Amino acid sequence: MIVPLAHVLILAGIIFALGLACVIAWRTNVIMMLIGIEIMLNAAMLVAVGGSRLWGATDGQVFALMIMAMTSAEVSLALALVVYLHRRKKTVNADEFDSMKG
Amino acid sequence: MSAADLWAVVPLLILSCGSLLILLQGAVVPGRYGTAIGVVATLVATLWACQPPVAPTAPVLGIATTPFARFFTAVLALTATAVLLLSHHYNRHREITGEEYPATVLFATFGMAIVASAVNLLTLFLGLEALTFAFYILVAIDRNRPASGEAGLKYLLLGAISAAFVGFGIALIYTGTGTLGIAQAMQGSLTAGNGNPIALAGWGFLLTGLAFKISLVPAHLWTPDVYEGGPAPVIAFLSTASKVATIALLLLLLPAARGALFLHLPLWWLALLSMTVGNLAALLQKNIKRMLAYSAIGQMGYVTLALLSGNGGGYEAAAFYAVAYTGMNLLAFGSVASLSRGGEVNIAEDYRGFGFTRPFAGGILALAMLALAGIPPTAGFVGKFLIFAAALRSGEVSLAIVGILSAAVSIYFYLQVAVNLYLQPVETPSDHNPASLPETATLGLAAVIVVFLGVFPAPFLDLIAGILP
Amino acid sequence: MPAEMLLTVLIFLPLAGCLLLVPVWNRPHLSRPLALGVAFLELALAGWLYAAAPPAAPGGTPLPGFFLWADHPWIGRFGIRYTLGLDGLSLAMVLLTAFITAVAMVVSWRAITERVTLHYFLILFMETGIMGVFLSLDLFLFYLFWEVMLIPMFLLIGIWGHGRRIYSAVKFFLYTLAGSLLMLLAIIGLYLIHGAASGVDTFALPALVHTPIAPATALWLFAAFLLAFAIKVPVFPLHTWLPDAHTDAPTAGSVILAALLLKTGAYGLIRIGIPVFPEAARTLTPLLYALGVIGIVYGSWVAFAQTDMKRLVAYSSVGHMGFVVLGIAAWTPVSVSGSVIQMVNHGITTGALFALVGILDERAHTREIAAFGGLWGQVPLYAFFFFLFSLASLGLPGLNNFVGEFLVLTGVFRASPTAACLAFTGIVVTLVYMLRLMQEVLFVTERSPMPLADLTPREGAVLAVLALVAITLGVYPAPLLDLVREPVALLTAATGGTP
Amino acid sequence: MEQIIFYILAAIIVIATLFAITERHTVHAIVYLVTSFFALAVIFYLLGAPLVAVFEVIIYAGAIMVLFLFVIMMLDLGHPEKVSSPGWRDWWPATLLGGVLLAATVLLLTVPHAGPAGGGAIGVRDFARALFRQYGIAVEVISMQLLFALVGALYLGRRR
Amino acid sequence: MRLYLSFILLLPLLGGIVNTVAGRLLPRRLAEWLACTAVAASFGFALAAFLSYRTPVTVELFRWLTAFDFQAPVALYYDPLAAVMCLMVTFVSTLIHVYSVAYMAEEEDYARFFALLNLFVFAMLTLVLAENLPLLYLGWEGVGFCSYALIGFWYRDEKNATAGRKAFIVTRIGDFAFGIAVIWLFRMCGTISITQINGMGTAVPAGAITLLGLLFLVGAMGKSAQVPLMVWLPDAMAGPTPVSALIHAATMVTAGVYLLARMFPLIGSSATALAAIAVTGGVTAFYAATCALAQRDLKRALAYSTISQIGYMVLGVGCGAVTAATFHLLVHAFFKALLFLGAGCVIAAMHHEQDIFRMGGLARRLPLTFWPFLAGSACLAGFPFTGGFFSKDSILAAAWLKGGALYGSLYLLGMVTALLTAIYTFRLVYLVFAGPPLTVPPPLMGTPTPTLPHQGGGSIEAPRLMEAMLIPLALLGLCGGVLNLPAYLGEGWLAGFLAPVPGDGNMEASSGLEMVLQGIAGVVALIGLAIAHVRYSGERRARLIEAAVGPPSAMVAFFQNGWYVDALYRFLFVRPYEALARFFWTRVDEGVVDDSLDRFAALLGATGQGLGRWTNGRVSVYILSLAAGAALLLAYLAWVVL
Repeated sequence: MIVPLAHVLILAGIIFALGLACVIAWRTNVIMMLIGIEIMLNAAMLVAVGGSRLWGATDGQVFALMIMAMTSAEVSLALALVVYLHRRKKTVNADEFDSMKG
Repeated sequence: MSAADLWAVVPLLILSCGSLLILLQGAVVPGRYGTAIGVVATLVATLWACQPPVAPTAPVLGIATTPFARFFTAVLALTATAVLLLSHHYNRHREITGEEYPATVLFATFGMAIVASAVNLLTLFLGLEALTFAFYILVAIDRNRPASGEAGLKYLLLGAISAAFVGFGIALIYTGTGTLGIAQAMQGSLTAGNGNPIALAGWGFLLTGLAFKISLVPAHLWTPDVYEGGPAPVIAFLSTASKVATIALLLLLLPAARGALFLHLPLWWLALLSMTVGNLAALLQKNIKRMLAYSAIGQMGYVTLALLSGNGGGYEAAAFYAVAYTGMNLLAFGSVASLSRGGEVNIAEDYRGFGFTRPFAGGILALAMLALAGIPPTAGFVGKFLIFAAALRSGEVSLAIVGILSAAVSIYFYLQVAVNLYLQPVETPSDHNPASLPETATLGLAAVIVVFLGVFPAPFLDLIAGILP
Repeated sequence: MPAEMLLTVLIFLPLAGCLLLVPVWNRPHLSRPLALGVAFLELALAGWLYAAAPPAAPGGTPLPGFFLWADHPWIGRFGIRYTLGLDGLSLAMVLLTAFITAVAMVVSWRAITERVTLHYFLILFMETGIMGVFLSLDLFLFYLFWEVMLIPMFLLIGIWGHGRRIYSAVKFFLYTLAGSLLMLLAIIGLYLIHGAASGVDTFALPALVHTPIAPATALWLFAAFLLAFAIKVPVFPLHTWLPDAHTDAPTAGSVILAALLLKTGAYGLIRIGIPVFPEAARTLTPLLYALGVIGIVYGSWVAFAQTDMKRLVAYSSVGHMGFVVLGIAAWTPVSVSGSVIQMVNHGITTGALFALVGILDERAHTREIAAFGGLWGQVPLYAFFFFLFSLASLGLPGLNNFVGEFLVLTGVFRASPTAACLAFTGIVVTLVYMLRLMQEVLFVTERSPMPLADLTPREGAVLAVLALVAITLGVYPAPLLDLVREPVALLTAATGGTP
Repeated sequence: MEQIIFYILAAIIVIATLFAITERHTVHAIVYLVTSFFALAVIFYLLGAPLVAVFEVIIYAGAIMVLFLFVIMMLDLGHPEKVSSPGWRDWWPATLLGGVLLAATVLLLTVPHAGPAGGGAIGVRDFARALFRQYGIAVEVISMQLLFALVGALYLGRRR
Repeated sequence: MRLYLSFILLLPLLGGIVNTVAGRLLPRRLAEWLACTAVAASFGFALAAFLSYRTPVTVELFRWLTAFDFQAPVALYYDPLAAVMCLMVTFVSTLIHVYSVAYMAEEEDYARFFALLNLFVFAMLTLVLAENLPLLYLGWEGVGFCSYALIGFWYRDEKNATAGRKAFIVTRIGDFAFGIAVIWLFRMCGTISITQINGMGTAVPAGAITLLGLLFLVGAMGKSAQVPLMVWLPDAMAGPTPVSALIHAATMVTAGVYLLARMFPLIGSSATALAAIAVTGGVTAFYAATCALAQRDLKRALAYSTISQIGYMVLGVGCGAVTAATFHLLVHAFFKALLFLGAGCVIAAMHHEQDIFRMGGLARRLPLTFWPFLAGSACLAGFPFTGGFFSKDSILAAAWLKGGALYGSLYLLGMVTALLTAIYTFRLVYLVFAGPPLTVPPPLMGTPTPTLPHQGGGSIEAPRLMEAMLIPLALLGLCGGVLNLPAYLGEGWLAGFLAPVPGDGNMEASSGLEMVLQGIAGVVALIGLAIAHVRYSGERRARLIEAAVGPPSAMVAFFQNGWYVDALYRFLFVRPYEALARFFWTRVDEGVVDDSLDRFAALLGATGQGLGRWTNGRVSVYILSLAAGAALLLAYLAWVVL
């Protein structure tokens, strides 16, 4: 290990927390929320790679790769949905989609 | 990869190939045979899963055809069949044509089957995300109702966040234990003495993500909106199969970590909050789909209670309840779909007199309500019985009492539906457009199953006891 | 047919009758007699069982005191069995059930004009549930039937009821179910404790009776059972569903509710509650006494203030069932016999009174006491029966209710003179409201605005049968007392009740 | 040497991400994010995962971020004044929750416990073998998922 | 004997049932004939049983209440006490049945009347013949019920129905005590057979006997209209006069005395209980006599007189003189039935006028009624050598013999009462029969009665059949003394016959003392007559009648209204009961018990809605909630690990 695993994990934790904060704070912009999610997923990838390195096993890297692939699928669909909804409501403010409640 | 391995993954192949086939035929003759192919594929997958494997199975490429996997594959595929049958007429009335719908349903089923068959966390994760992903599309698929898209967005946003949580959690567990194999990872993460803090943190994230999937409080808030917005057959699918798959996932993970004390309190609180909040919030709901959503939250609270009481037979109870719940919710949303064919009928008052003007669908809905309320002789009763028996056996007395009290409260809103169906004056004229044959057959069969499981649960219970790891 | 099949037939014959009704769903003129035929068949079967029952149960059987039983595995993994048993106590209740069901059907012959077949369907369905409760010896099975019988009653009240029928139906359902859910927990708890103690997982009542339970636990479990049963009986202060449900139910519903459903609670207490938890029951006996006495006095007192006849009769039920509770609480052979007799008698008398009020309601479309008067001159036959059953209700010796009440008081006095003396005031307060009802409805001047028709031959016949039963039970209750003698002796002896 | 690079990169990542999430201008945020991802890719490389590092650059920093940019342009969201950005009232719960989560996580992750000292780097060959031997189904699932991303996007994008 | 006893009971029962079920369909004559024959035949069997009586017998007919050791069969016990009661009841009943045929000649609902009358006889006989207490209770309640139904026979008038109701309720308050005594006895003795209980008098603790005696006393108070449960009897006069004669004078109201006599072997050993009984009797006798003095209604006056006379009987029991009490019971049955029937003749003749101040001069117009009535009055007043004289005197003698301050004062009270009795009896005779026929009707206070029926040539005559029934009663009343002549005049037959009744006080007074006591009593009666003569004859009578138009004086009103006890009870018990009933219903039952549920349900609903508001439609909140959950979860895990 180049650095103690804990440092890698702390870095991942910080990234994850930043991503989460982004998601929470940017309720007015779906795109920024998606970006926050991407940040969180990156943290997950970092952990997986760190683990892979720690144990000298490939599984973590495969996992990271799969997360990446999955994310790209998710993002494309999410953005399609954003476009689809924007067409209807002319907004990307997540909180404005509140026709259902209670 | 031997022939035997291939043989074992055939159900998965059928589902995925069926899905592709639908897409392909859609390109040639749009919107003709999608449902048919889907039904055939899911049925064949079910049947295939039912037959015993030719050879003792070893993990293949990240999955294993254990009895557990075959059982859940069969249940999930059969649910998909039912959903396809139920949605055929509904979709036609909603102009949800095209081959996307059946193909996505098959894809979701594929994901679920993967979850049930997974032997390592990566497959598990991907299967889970695949099925959730399919539901992003399915929930938003009704383009005539803005609510559908909105529900899709809400589901997607929270789903993606939960995916991040799950991913982060699994990664941590992996880092903590050094393996993605479920059994080893679970043993490494939870049972080793004071535990592995990294893996434990991973469990924290994982549990949050899973709480979203089976809508436990406080990650439940999407449920009512998505249930309200999504097309009824899709919600029938979402509320049953996706939950069953997630429960199957938990059943894969938790028993391997028997004796995990760290998760006890979190699960305890999740169960408590879900049971109370879900059932209370459903009390005065006017919209039947929202009511069912809150009810689902409550029901998942019971399942959590069962999972929590694994030592006392809770896993069996959870598995049984998952299946029973599938039957009941299929009945509920299936009849809602059938009743709202001519337009969304969601507000409770709209159901006035349906018990008489639409006797079949109304009766099915009433049966579903009774079953959900846990009134014998239905599967819901046996399920609740098993859960509470397990809870008491493992000493969760206070939670069991809270659960039973919240169940008592829940009866009110289930009953309210029956009240609207049968006790309120009939306002709508008799409908001479009875439920279609596929609907009738599906709902009838599901009703028979729900009652049968309530009266003769013994063989089924034996089966479940046999498949659990 | 093997003898044990008889019990299964007894339970499921009405259900089979339900299925028979389906083909004639839209033809009430066919479904009505068909349903009644099934009810009569059931009654005949019950009667035959009574006639064929040996004077004493065969000795050396696995179930002492029972002359018929059936036992099959059902859910093996949990030791749940399909166990039915018929002893004198069950038989008394079975006879009452079969009889009252037939009566309820006849009474509502013309009153129901809409969804006729459904009405009879539900009554038959309910009969299955009630029979099941009275015959089950496996607690799981018992609970199953216990809840099954709620749904038809809910629908009966809700569909054909009057006034705030939906409120009442929902209240009835929720109230009773809420109580029984806690009982479900207690049943499971009992099962687990028994399983842990003996290594045998079973819900069989005869086995569970001998479960050793820690006193504190037993108290909690018993409290849960008690709650469920007390709500059904009902015991003050858990009774408020009853006036609403009775008042708003259609005639057949009121009759069955009062005559049969209330009995299941008391039956459960006798069959399960006290035998399984004798110690806990002994601890709570003072409470039961108090509640029984309060039920008697308070129920009757409140009945006095009522303006709606059905409500009045409903509150009278609270009073009468107070005697049953008291008798069970004392748990002496005499008092328990008295309670059982009182259960049967209350079924007959209050059932008849509800039928009578229903008949009046059918004609005048009101049940306000103030709307009537001088019926004696107007509709003599009706008035006669009303008079007779009111007398029975107020406990006139020579009529049926007296027998049960007197035996209860005698038995209770042995165990607790204070409770018996306080309960004895019940005979005065009962008299007060019944006399008021009789006077305002039957006597004085005619107040009802519309001309009322006297009883039709059909109504007259069914009331005459009820009257005959009431008088017979009042004058010669010995057969009934003999019937319950052995089971009561066994039950009370098993728990060391004072002789 | 590697250690120092790691910490520098870590600092870059945190700062860039911080800028990204607080940036009012979405396009700028994407740019910050790309920076962050590049740094992350280097860390991946340092941690012995060159393939992941490469994909991070290609897929994440490349494809996905471009997709974002594309959509931002398409919906004409490149004007910060049009979209309201989070204020103090939005940030404090975010900070609070993120902080608590982070604190708890860090506490858990820094508890000393027995673990391997660290394995060696993994070659691409090992990686490929694991991918197709152990996780063959995963590849299938991902491929299906990508296909359905396409299907879904097409379906939603189709104009009536 | 079994046959006789069965038929004694069965015949009236059958008559009652037939008239109940089919009376309406039968021809009137047949129904009447049936009722009378049933009772007459019952009398025949009673006579036969009496003649063939040798020794007390118990006859068990069939099982009734049998639960474990609690055995209450339908069993009859025939002993001298039962024998004389049977004879008296059936005899008087027969006469009154026949009388009723005439009295109720215009009543349309004859079937109900005769059915109830027959049932009453059945119930009374059951009471008399019962071998065990529950069966006695059956008869006891049965007569109560029949009394209720017959008082309210003319149910269209609310007053009648209310009176019946009141009678039933008040007597049942007594039954309450009686019932407790029964079950208590069962607890202590393990049996409820009267003979067995009476046989084990010593086995029962003394304190319990006292309490039991008091309980039986309360039971008797209710049935026999003793203070303080006497309020129902005056109102019970609302019923048809034959009913008043039979039930509220001759038979039912004496059931309390009968009960005490029956249970005397048990309770006689408690001096406290006896004293309480004696005081109750003495006070009641005095109280009712004062009330009778002021009554204007003929039947009410007689009703108070009945209460007073039963007071004597109870006093007799309290003095341990069961024979004397029984003796007075029998004689009183005859003469009081006679007086009521006579009053019935008067009322019938006056076309249902009952106010004595609006009568007069009937001696000449109704001679056949007058003379038997006079005979009855003589008995009531205790004129020497009438039946009433001997019977009442034997009770007073018993009181005197008992001695002591308590019994001495009770003797004095009895004497005063005897004086009052003579006064009010002849007040009635003078006002009703003496003087000139009224010509100008004084308007009754408050109630306008425009015409008097017996004016304007209205016929004043009673049916012959009714008057015929008076004669045997008059003879029996006058000569009733021979049943139990005092020792100095010969052997007392009744005392001899009843001797087997165990526990009877066997205090034999010397002949001399007895003659003195009887002489005093005779003188007192004559003084009473003199006072009555002075006050109510000739000129004074006319003046009194004129004065009666105005409001009565406070004193008179006090007595007229029975010392306002009714009002007191209404204030103390009835009003609070009604008010509390409403309170319990609206405030407690609906207000607290039910409302708390509804409120709880509403609270749950509101909570649910509040929780529903959590789902406010905004994704941000959903995410926040999820993240908060995650933060909590992780914080918990961190806390656990550290």
